[in-house]
Parts: sequence; C-alpha cells; structure tokens
Amino acid sequence: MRSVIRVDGEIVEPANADVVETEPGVYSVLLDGRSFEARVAGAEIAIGGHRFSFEIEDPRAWKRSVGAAGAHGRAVISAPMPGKVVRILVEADEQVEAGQGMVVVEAMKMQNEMKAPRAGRVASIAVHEGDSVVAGAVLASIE
Amino acid sequence: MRSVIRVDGEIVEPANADVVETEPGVYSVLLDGRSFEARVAGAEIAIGGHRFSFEIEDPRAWKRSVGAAGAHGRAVISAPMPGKVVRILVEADEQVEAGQGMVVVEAMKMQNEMKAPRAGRVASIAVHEGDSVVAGAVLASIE
Amino acid sequence: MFRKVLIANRGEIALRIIRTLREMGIASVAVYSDADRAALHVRKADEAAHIGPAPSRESYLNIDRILEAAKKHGVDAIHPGYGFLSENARFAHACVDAGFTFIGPPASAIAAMGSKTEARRLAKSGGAPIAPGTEEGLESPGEALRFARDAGFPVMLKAVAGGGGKGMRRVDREADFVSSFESASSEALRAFGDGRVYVEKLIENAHHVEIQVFGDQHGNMIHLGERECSIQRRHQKVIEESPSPLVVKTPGMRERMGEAAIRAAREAGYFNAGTVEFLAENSGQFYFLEMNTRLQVEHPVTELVTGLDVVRLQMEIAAGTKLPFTQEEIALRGAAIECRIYAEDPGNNFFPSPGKITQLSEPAGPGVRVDSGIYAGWTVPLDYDPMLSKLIVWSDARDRAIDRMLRALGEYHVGGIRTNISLFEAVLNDAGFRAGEIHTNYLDEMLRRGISFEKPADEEVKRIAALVALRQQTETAATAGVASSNGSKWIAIGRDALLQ
Amino acid sequence: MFRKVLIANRGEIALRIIRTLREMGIASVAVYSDADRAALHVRKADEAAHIGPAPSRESYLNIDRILEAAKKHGVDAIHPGYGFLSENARFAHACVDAGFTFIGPPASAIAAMGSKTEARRLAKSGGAPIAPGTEEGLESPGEALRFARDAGFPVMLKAVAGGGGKGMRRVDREADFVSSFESASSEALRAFGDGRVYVEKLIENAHHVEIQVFGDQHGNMIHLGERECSIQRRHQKVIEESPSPLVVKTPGMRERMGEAAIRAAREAGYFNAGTVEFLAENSGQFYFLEMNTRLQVEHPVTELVTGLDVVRLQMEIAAGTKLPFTQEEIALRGAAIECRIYAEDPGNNFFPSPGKITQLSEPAGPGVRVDSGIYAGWTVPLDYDPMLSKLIVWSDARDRAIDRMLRALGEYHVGGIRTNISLFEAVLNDAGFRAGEIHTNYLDEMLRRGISFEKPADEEVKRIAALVALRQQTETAATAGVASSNGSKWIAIGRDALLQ
Repeated sequence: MRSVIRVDGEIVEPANADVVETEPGVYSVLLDGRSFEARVAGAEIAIGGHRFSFEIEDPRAWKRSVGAAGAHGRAVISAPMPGKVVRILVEADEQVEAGQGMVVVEAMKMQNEMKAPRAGRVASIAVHEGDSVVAGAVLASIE
Repeated sequence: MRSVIRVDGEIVEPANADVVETEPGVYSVLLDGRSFEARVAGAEIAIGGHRFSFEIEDPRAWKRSVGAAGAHGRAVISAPMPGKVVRILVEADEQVEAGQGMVVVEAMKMQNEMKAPRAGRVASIAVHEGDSVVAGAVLASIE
Repeated sequence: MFRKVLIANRGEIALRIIRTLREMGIASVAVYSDADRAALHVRKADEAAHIGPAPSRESYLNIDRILEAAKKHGVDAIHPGYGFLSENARFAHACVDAGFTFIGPPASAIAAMGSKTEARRLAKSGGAPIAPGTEEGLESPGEALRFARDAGFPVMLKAVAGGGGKGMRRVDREADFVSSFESASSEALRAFGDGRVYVEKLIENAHHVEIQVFGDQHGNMIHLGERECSIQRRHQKVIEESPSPLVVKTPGMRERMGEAAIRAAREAGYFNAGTVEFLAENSGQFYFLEMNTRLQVEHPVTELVTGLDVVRLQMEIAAGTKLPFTQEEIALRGAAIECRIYAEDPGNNFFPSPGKITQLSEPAGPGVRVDSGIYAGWTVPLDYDPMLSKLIVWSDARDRAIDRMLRALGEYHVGGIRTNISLFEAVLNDAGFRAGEIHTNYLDEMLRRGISFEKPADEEVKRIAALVALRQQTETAATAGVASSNGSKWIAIGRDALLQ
Repeated sequence: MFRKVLIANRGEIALRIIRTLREMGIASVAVYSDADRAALHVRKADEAAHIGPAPSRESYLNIDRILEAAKKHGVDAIHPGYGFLSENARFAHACVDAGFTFIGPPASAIAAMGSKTEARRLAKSGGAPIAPGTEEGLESPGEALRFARDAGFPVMLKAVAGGGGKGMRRVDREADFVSSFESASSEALRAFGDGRVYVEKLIENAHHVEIQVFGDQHGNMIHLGERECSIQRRHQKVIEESPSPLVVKTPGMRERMGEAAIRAAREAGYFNAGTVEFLAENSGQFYFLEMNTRLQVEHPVTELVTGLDVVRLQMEIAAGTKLPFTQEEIALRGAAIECRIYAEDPGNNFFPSPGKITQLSEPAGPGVRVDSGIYAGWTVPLDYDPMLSKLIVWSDARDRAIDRMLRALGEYHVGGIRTNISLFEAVLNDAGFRAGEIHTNYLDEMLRRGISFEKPADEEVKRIAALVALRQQTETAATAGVASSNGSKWIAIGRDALLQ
C-alpha cells in the first residue's frame, strides 16, 4: 500500500527525480537535468517562488485514525498570534470554498482574515466576536 | 554529587553566569555584564579566539565505567583522514606529555603529527610505519 | 576617540553600530529587554545590560534605565540608532547632563526640528521652498479652512508634533474639512499631547527625495547626495535608492536640493548626521517636508554610493573631529538599492508574522550587503517593529542594481515565518519602477490594482513537492521515531485543542 | 548574448559565475562528480549534469564528459572558472570545435603563455623587463650552470611547462646546482611530460604584483589596475589586495606595469580577461613572471576597487561586445583585501581538515563580501582543493580595510572542521603587513619565526567553557535521550575500535 500525498488539497503523484536532503528540511531535487531547491517548514513546502501545503495519508495510519470519530478530513483554523476576534464571516454548517474568509482577527493593529484552507462544511465556530484569543487558539473547523 | 568538568585536562569550576543556547551548540553567556559566545563542536568549545577540549565525569556514570576494565581514563589517538603512517615517535609504556607528537601520518601530501591529548603512559601502539590507515583508525592510546 | 559606547537600540541597527565600533577598536555595550536576551545584538556586543521588561516603554524607551546601564558599564558615549529615543530631545539632554556624549545632533536642534511648523519656518528662512500652508498650528479649523479654500483642494492636515503618520489626513473636499480637522486634532492630542494641526497644499504624485547632510562642531556642513524613497506603503518607506532617478535626469537638482538642505540644517544649529526630506515634482520643483535628526534606516544606500561609513563619521564628529573632506571631494558612484525585509505576509494584507525562524539562508556574493538582526533559531518577538533585516545591493548602474537585487532576493529564504520578499520581487519587476517613474502613492496604487504574490505552479513542480513531502516524512520518522511531526507549532496546538 | 552557459568547475567559483549569469538572465548549467551531488553549486544552478566519479581526472578534468553535458543541455558557451581545465589549450580548442563559445582567451594564446620560456619571449618582445635568464629550456645542466656562474647565485630553476610550483628549485650555491637541476627536470618530466628547465636570476624579497588585463575581439585592450599577492605560503597566495601598497607609493609604477602587461598580452594575440604577473623590487623595478590566461581566484579585489563585474565583462567580451570603456574611464577607489579560507589546521602544519561542517556563521554588514561554496551540513570532500570560500572586504583606505577584515574574521565561524582563519588574524595584526612592507617570503618567514595560533586564555574563560560544557551535556541528554554524545565522529570510531 502506498501513501497518498495531497498538495494544496489535490492528490498528486510524486515526481520521479533525484532528491537529497542537504540541510534539515532543505532538499536538492534534480529532474531531467534541471535543479530545484525545496524547503519544508511545518506543513508547507516552498519551491522557487511557489508555496504548497501538503498532507500525507499513510494507509496504515489511516486505518487507525478512522476509529477516531471523524478526525480524519477535519481542517482547523487557528489564530497565528494573540489577538481579538473582530468579525465572523461564516455560519456553522455553511459550505465554504478554499480561500474563503472565515474569521477576522486583529493583532498588532492589523486585521487578518483567516481563510478556509480547503473547501468543506463549517463544522464548528469556536469563538465569538470580541473574544481575545491566544496564539494557536482554534477559531473554527471544516469537515 | 556534582559532575567534574575537565577543560584542557584540568578540573575547572563552572562560572556562575547567565547562559542561553541560541542555536544548536551555540551559547550566549553573560558574565558580569560582558557578552561571550561559545560554540561546541564535538568535544571542543570555541570562545572568541580560544579553543578548549572538555570532558565531563558524571559521578554516577563513573561508578559504572569503573567496571569496564580501565576504559576510564584511556585516551585514543586516531587518524582524522585516510593516510599512511610515516613515522612513530613514541614507544609502548613510555611516559608522554600533553601535546607531544606520537605518530606522523601523511595524507593529501601533507605530514600531520598526531599529538597526545593529555599526559600519560602509552598503553598501545596500534600501527606500524608504512601502514595505510582509514579515517578514524586507532593509532595509539594513552592511559 | 571614545573607549566604550552604549547603543540604546536593538535589532539590525544595533548590530550595524557594533560592527563599526569593533572596526574602530571601541568597546560596545548592548541593552536588552526580557524579550531580547537571545537577540543577535546581545550576542555580538562586547557587553550587555538588561534594561527591563518587553514593552518598549519599560525598556528601550526608559531613559532612566538606559542611563543607569551607561553608568554601570562606564561608557563615554551613547548612540541612539533610529526610532525609540533617537529623536527625543529630552533623552539627548539627559545623556549630556549625565556626562555622556550623545552621538547625534544637539538637543536644541532635535527640539526645533521636532515641531513641524518650526521646522518649516527654519527651512523657509534658510531659503528652502516649502509647500504653501499655514505658518502656525491651529486648534480650531477656521483659519485652516480659509487657507484651504484659497489654495484649493486637496490639502493635507498634519500634526505640529507629528511623526509616524499620526494626526495626518488628506482632505479632498471642503465638505469633509471640519470633521477631518477635528479627528486629526484629537488623534494628535492623544498621540503627542498636542492637538495643534496645520494645513498644507497637497503635492500629488510627488517623489520622496531626501538629502543626507553632515555637519561637524566647527561650523562645516556638507551633503552626501540624495536618496529616493518614493516606494512606500501607507507612508512607510519599503524601498530606497541612491541616486534618485528623478535627480539624475534633472540638471542641477542635486546641487539645489543639497544647498537647501544644508541651509535648513544650519538654521537649526545642526551638527552630526541628519536627513532633510523633500517632496519633488517631475518638473524638478521640490518642497521641504521635514528633517529627521538621526541616522536613517536607509543610510546604507548612501554608504554604498559615496564609499563612506556613515556611522564611523558620526562617531568622529561626536568626538569633535572636523569633517575630513569637502563637498567637492564627495562623489557618487554607481547605484544602490535597499529593501526592508519585514516579518509580514503580503498575501494576507501584510499581517505581521512573528514567530520562530526555523531556516535561514541569506544572500551573498558580489555587490550584496545584508544588515540583519536575525538568525536561524531566533523567535521574532511580537513586541517590536517586525523589520528583520535590510538587503542592500550596489552595481555600476541602476538597471543592473535592480537585476542584482532580484538575484539576491531569490537567494533569501526565511523559514517558519512569512516575509515581504515577494512584494519586492513584484515591484522590482514592474516596468514603471524600472523606468524610475515613481511617486509616494505608487506602491499603494499597485497594491490596489492587485499583485499576485503566489506564482502559479505547473504540474511538474507540484509533483516535486509531493516527492519532497514523502521524503520529509521519511526523514522525520527516522530522526524523531514518530510517523508525523510535520505540523508547525500552532497547527499542533490547534489539533490538541480539538481533541480536548 | 548567450541563452545558456555551462560552468566547467565547482565550489565558490561556480557559484560566483552562476550569480552573474542569473543577473544577466542567462541560464546556468552546473557539472558535478559523485562527490558533489549535494554541493552548493549544484543546488543553486538552473540545471546540473553528472560528469563522473570523484577523482578530477575522471570528472572535472574529463573533456569528453564535459562536452557531452554541454551538448545534452544545449548550452551556447562554456566558462572554465580557474584551475581544472581553465588553462588547457586543448579544452579551449575542443569547446570551439564542438560549436561552443569558450569564455576566455583564444586557444593559441593559452598555448603560447603555457610555455614559460615562450611567455618570457613574448613579454620581452613587447618591451617588458624580464629577470635575466636562459632563453630556452634545457635538458642538461651545462648551459644553465654557465648562466648561473655569470649572473651569480642564488638562481631559480623553473620548468618550461611549469605551474603550481612543480619543477621549481632555488639554488644558493654552485655545489648544489647539478643535483638541483636533475631533480627539477625529473619532477617536471613526471608532472608535465616535459623535462626542460630554464634558469633565472632570483629576485629576492620581491613583491608579487600582477596586472588584470582585458581585451575585446576588436583589438582594444585595457588594464584594471594591479593586485598585490605577496602574502604566500609555499608559493601559494593566501592574501591578495588592490591597490598594491608598493605601487601606491611609487609614482608612475601602475602606468608602466599596465603598459608592459598590455603589450605582453597583445604579443600573444590575447583577448578576454587575463593576468600578467610580475616580481617587483622595493625600488619599483619589476620583472615579468608569467601570464595566467583565465579568471583569477583573487579577481574580487579588482571588482571592489574598480566597481566592475569582471565575470559579466567576460561574458560580454566572449559574445563579441566591444570593451564598454576606455583606460581613462577606469578609476580605482578605496582598498580591497581578500583572504582565502581553507579547510586546514594552521596549528598543525596546515594539515588539510576535510569533514562535515556542523555549524556555519558567515560575516556580513558594511563592506563585506563572502564568495562561498559551503553550507552548514556540507561535507568538505577529500578529493579537491580545500578552499572553502573567499572573504573580501572593501573600505575607503587600506588601514580601515584591514580593521574591517579583522572584524569580519571575528564573525566567521566554521564548526566541525579546522580553518586557517587564525592565520589571517596573525598576519593582519602584524606591523610589517600593516605597513605594506611585504614580499613573497614574508609569510614563510613569519611562520618560521613561529606564530601562536592559540590565544592564551585566562581562568575566567575556562570557567565559562566549563559552564557551557555542562549545559551542552544537559541539552544533548535532553534531545537525544543519552547522557553523552559529545564525541566527534572520528573519536567515536576510535572508541568503538578500542572496545572490539
């Protein structure tokens, strides 16, 4: 059984290329004589000017996680830093597009629209307008 | 029981200073308002232009290692890279000073004198003149 | 010359000053708040003094704590850097009172230029053109409105005690005038404790051009040419260059602006480094804007075209040395550009992006200078300005400097947080920028039209990403002994929270 | 201009060329051996071609494999860098035969200057002073000895096909002459397949001064001033600078040497970049030594004082462009110094120190340029020259450039291997060096007198080391779950071996 890899939400077949890790999280990839440098930080990969989110579904791990009551396939929207919720743009059960704004958080005097990482149904909204949130606090989730 | 720390072979009492690790193996030390940067690589510490070897004797670990037939206190002289033994400067059982040349290895057309890391008695000489050695090969040991 | 100098600042500018001090054989003393114990300026200074908790007001803006540190460490002089206390006349005064040399202008000149209406008066009496406007700050809109009617809209309302865009309003129509005046005045009162506002005719589509001046304590004053800083976002400079493309194509403009800048500075009894800012129309007509009485963020572009070390010159002047050259000996060579690298996300409304820097590759090679305050492993604190570093390039001509900057930006990777590097790539590739046809609203207009900060990726690059994702999982599993630890910290926290 | 260029080299010079290609919008093709798959030049190029196993002879010196890669990648031109095939006339010829532009001089000029006696003849016929010596290479000592008797000892024996110090002998007394000649000749025969040796009067305590020349394919030739490279260890340059302190204090010397260099290059039908090397006495009298028909390691010091990108100029000349300036337009500004950072241990007879770089902090800030081929995590291979990078600084005057270099060296940390950084600190602090009173034996004499590369440490620093050691053990234990993993790899191997 092979792992299924999602890049920006889509299932993508890995390239057949020569890859070496040169520094922790930094890879040199040679594909058909062309040289690429890929940098992994968290669940993101940067290649040249491009940036991708990725997700790996290991079929074995998946079997286990199926038991964990729908945790699989759920996406969480969290606050990247301490701030204040100034506006909630969606409702529970609403269908959202990838990139659609969900919650607006103000921090360091800037308003930041937290966007849906992929299309789905709003499973929960964990905050109210006016709430102060800590970094990492869950704002909402999508199923 | 406290650890005993040897710096360049001498027992040294650690300074009472503010120390933080800033990068892996790199420490910022503030002592009486002065700022020092210390870099650890292997069993060496570099501070400014100074370089020290260090050794820590954990009293608990020591108890265990006493059983291990004289392994404690033995220092090994190894080849840092592949080469050829061109001269042996000491004899078995001879008493040597710290820094005294023990074995001369030629590699990349350069002759390199491998020195005694500390004073002691030559416990073994593991090579002969003319031997080819691989990187890491033991050349001699001191007790 | 001084034996030991305290730097009342943090980040890249503290590092910048430490470097020159070291080259001069002068010991450096860094100061740090609780948030900055592991900061690069603390690591690289000869000495370091703790001056309080993270909030600036209790540390980097705390005059008493800074002077206490200066006494304890036995310094001769204090360099304020930029921002924080650098334009605080009371601080300059307190340094001198406590027996330290303040590396900057006299407190009286800081105070004079700190009042925007006083600065306009000094510039005018020195012969510099000023934008038409009211002579004095006003507390009620009556006289200001009369001026605006005569001069014609649009006009700018500005706080007398202004700075940082606070108490500033553009007014396009008479109908909005009174309400704009009142909101500007109350904002100024809150920010500066001084609600006075003055009005100026708005100079539209103007270049921001500034002159670096330098005076000694013996009455000599020269200028080091100009910088063009028209690429701004919300009145904040993001790209600066020297020479100015407008000045280069306008005969005699540098000499006229330089002369006006020097005379304005003389009127204030100025010495040491200062910058006189102007708005300049495409015709070459320019208007005095204000004077910054400190080292500027963008001083490196002047250093690269003049070949001078501006910070060294500041030390020498402060120690009483005469200017070591005349105006005629200053020659500008080639072209330099600076990009201010910020921890912010251009793809998300420039939202600040503090956090831990997990990877760092800085550009290098020919013509590239990085003035940085960060390192891999450093956590950018929430408490201060999110500028990480300045990337500055030099080449023999402006178009080559732009190509060099693009090359250098391509080598710059900051992992773990977002930066505005992609913003610079967009601007430097813009045809109008390359032609030098820029003005202070240029970038805001570009952003309004919409810039795509994400390049569209073809299928092949996605397939490489998939390969690397798989490989990273294997590496992570091998080193950590667990199957998946790819989530960044805040994602991990989010997951934990969900499972509770 | 070219669309795509292959770089037949590795390390810092490959990176250097990639950077200029990128700024010019030209695609770059790196080549790599088995030892270099993860090398920085492979990571940073647009394309990369594998050309064989680690030994140079089977990869970087393998003309067929390189031309094959050039064809496969569809390049227009090939840049040879320095070393490897850069002065191989057969390679230059083969590139052209295969339809690629060779970015360098014509093969005929490489061949002419490759014969040291032919080079002397060309220089002489161009009017350059040459050290007295035999016109032709000799296979037996008779005629050479007659010359040596006439000219007086000491003399130098040199291989006609020479290079890299091979087949070179200093002879101080007649008694040693014959045996020295025979050993030089047999060494030359082994190294070059040509045992001919010529003899030259030895110029003692001379400066090594060289002129950078540049010619186009339309008959124009200029020079870019001089470099002084007198700080050498065993005939290998380790510090280079521009301008030369000797030339600066000797009126007219730059013009005379420049003229001699240009005429020697013209005699060989030269174009593109080249360097004419001279020995110069303190009086200002100079003698032609040889011509290097390629880009030099030390070209950055010339770039910093002239403001030119020498590699860009090489591309333009190779593409047929005329020289874009005249001799009069070349002006030298300030002073630049370069240190060649090697993986070698000055405290242990400069023994090479390849291995894994575990930590890396490179200097930055004003006036500092790092041309590097390494990164943290890279394992310096055993197979090639142990040069890691070049550190180059510029300032407005030589003494300030020296202080800047010392500051930059203090910021340079390469963990896991030994480097020669402490050697540079010793030389740059030396009073004779600072006075510019140097010659080609200066460093060897310093080393013979003995330099202490370890600064004596006071008790306090040792106590800090003890504190850090303790802390590191805690950190290591916390992350790895083991009590002691401080040993470097080879120590660990040693221990394992003991326990067997």
